[in-house]
Amino acid sequence: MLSILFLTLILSLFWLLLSWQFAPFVLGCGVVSIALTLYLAQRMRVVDAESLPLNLSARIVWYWLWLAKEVALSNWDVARHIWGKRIHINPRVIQVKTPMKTPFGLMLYANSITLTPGTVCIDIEDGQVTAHALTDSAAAGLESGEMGEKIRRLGL
Amino acid sequence: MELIIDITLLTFLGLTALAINRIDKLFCIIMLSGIYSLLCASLFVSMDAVDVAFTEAAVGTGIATVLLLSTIGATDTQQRSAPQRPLFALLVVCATGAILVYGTMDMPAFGDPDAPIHHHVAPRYLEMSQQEVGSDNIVTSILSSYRGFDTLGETVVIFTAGLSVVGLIGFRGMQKFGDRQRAAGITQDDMGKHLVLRIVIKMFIPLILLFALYVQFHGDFGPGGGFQAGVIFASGFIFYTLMFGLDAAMRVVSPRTLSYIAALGVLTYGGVGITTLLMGGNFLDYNVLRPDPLQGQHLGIFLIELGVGTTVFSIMVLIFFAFSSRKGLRQ
Amino acid sequence: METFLVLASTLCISMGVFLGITGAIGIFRMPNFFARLHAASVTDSGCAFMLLFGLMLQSGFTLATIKLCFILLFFLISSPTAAHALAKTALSCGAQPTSSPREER
Amino acid sequence: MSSILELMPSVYAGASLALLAVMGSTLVRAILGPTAFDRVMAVNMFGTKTVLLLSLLGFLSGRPDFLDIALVYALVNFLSTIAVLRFFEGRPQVVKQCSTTDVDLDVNHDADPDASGPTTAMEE
Repeated sequence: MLSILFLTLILSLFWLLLSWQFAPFVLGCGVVSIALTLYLAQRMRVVDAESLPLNLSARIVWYWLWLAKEVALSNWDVARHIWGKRIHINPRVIQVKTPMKTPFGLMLYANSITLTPGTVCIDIEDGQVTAHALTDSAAAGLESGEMGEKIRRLGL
Repeated sequence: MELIIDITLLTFLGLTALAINRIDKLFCIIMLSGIYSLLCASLFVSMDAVDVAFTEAAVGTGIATVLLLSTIGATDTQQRSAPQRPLFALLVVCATGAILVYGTMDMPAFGDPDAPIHHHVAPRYLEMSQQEVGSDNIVTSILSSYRGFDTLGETVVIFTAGLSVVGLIGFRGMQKFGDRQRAAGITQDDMGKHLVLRIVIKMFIPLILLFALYVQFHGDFGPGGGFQAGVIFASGFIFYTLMFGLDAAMRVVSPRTLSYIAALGVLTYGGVGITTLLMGGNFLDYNVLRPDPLQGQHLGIFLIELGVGTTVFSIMVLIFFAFSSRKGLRQ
Repeated sequence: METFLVLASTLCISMGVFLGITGAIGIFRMPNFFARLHAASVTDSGCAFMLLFGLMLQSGFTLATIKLCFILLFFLISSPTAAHALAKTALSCGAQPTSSPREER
Repeated sequence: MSSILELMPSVYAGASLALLAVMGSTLVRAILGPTAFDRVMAVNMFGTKTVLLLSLLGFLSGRPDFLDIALVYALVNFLSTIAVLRFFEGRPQVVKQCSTTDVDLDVNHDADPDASGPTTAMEE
């Protein structure tokens, strides 16, 4: 039930920001559209806690900022390797333990890993993430487990 | 500046077409045709045909690739080599091409203000559509009001195409549950396997559906309308089918319901025309729908766009269902 | 203020373009599919972010900025998902993740 | 004051040209392959670059309503990627058929009994 309310809020926001028309007719269309979307989403059973994390706190903003810094650093790292005279890479597959339990947390972790150049998440299961690392430093950064720890502290 | 961009895009387009011609791996050709569509959309945008670009974007980005993939899934991934050197065909193509190029020499230059096309009905559309139809987007007012009859024809064409595909391919061989699962390439433990994909698609589906409806209802104000909305809405369903399987998708909306919706769309369009006839106007003359002609136009366009959107959506999903159920037949 | 905005967005856009070109070179210099995936990831994350951010600075508080925000948001979710799915399928279909630079090409 | 703002269109134009160059190299990668996955990656990257190019073109011509098109791509672009992956899933044989080289593919011929799939069923 809470998930549906949350989704309704998100959809209303999405509609208003996209359309930015406040004529009653257009708003009416919006209400009908949101109702139809909710009905179909409900029928498809895509509204649940794993895709709509209700316990998401505002602290995720800090995580995003930290992630942006990480992404920038690793972008620089990979760019240096690409522009370098000879390519010194050491590609390999590594496995790291994942501290978080919720599916959304796992998704966030996997996508954060992939978003950071130099590491690509290949598989993620309950306790273990398999990732492909391009360089030694990227692998070391992932193996330190800092990212996973940060997500776990968000309560995900 | 824009000229350089256009020329570059056109060069890429030519390169892609050449590569598609030379390669006999069908999969590779599908990938390249995806790129071809992306290039077309960019080219349309850069030449200011935003509504066309929108359609190309909606169709080319997902549905075309998915349908082509289903096709090679049901047939073969390798092109059979031609039995003989088709010299005659080459000759015909070259001759036709030469004639076409010769024909374009007589055509006015791109954007020439003296071109015949700018002196026939275009000035009236440009100058009067605001007062006669009242829509901000002239393309919408041309498509659905001035040329409402043509658009009705196009909608019927799509409807017929859907009927033909279902008639030819149909949903045969789909009796057993397991068959259907395999048909979509889905096995039982799939749901647990793709955690990231599953969650992201679950997040995206409502947004895609709502975005499609936004496009549907904002054709008056910007690029968009029934065609684009229908295709994007169908993309949402295709996402769902790819993730959760054909069977689950058919449980959400069955092929039978879809065919009713498709017919309903065409009937809505035609019905508006009949209503205007009965109310004393011409066929699809929306002015008579309401006392105020502008409001009548608005209502008429709204209704027929709705008809187009529902038809396009349901036919797209029907065709996709038919194609992906076909996959299982060969096993 | 305007000067600052123009300079900042120019800087962001050129940064993004630089990263885009880096990725484009990367997908040629990298030895195998998985390594190329990292190069593509540079363009997906860095290039898209910087470019769209530069455009946002230019458009200010308008609807365009909101739409750019949406584009960026969907990007940051969908492109790693696609890359992840690609890597997963490639590995399960037998692509070699560790071949050394000299083995091919 | 107006002079520095007039700089922006040339920045957009320059960025568009650079993006076109990137798109060109991606196109070459898509044509060359060598593996099917390289092609999928190239198409995905091409889509990303198209979104960026469309946004830039919208600003270049001063009509940000182009952004709706970019938004469609941002939402739906990875549909084709996922369709391809669904197509390949559990069928290494098909991947091999779809690649122009098997240098970095190590397909085990009898690893997967289901690998024959619909494609080989056609071979009579």
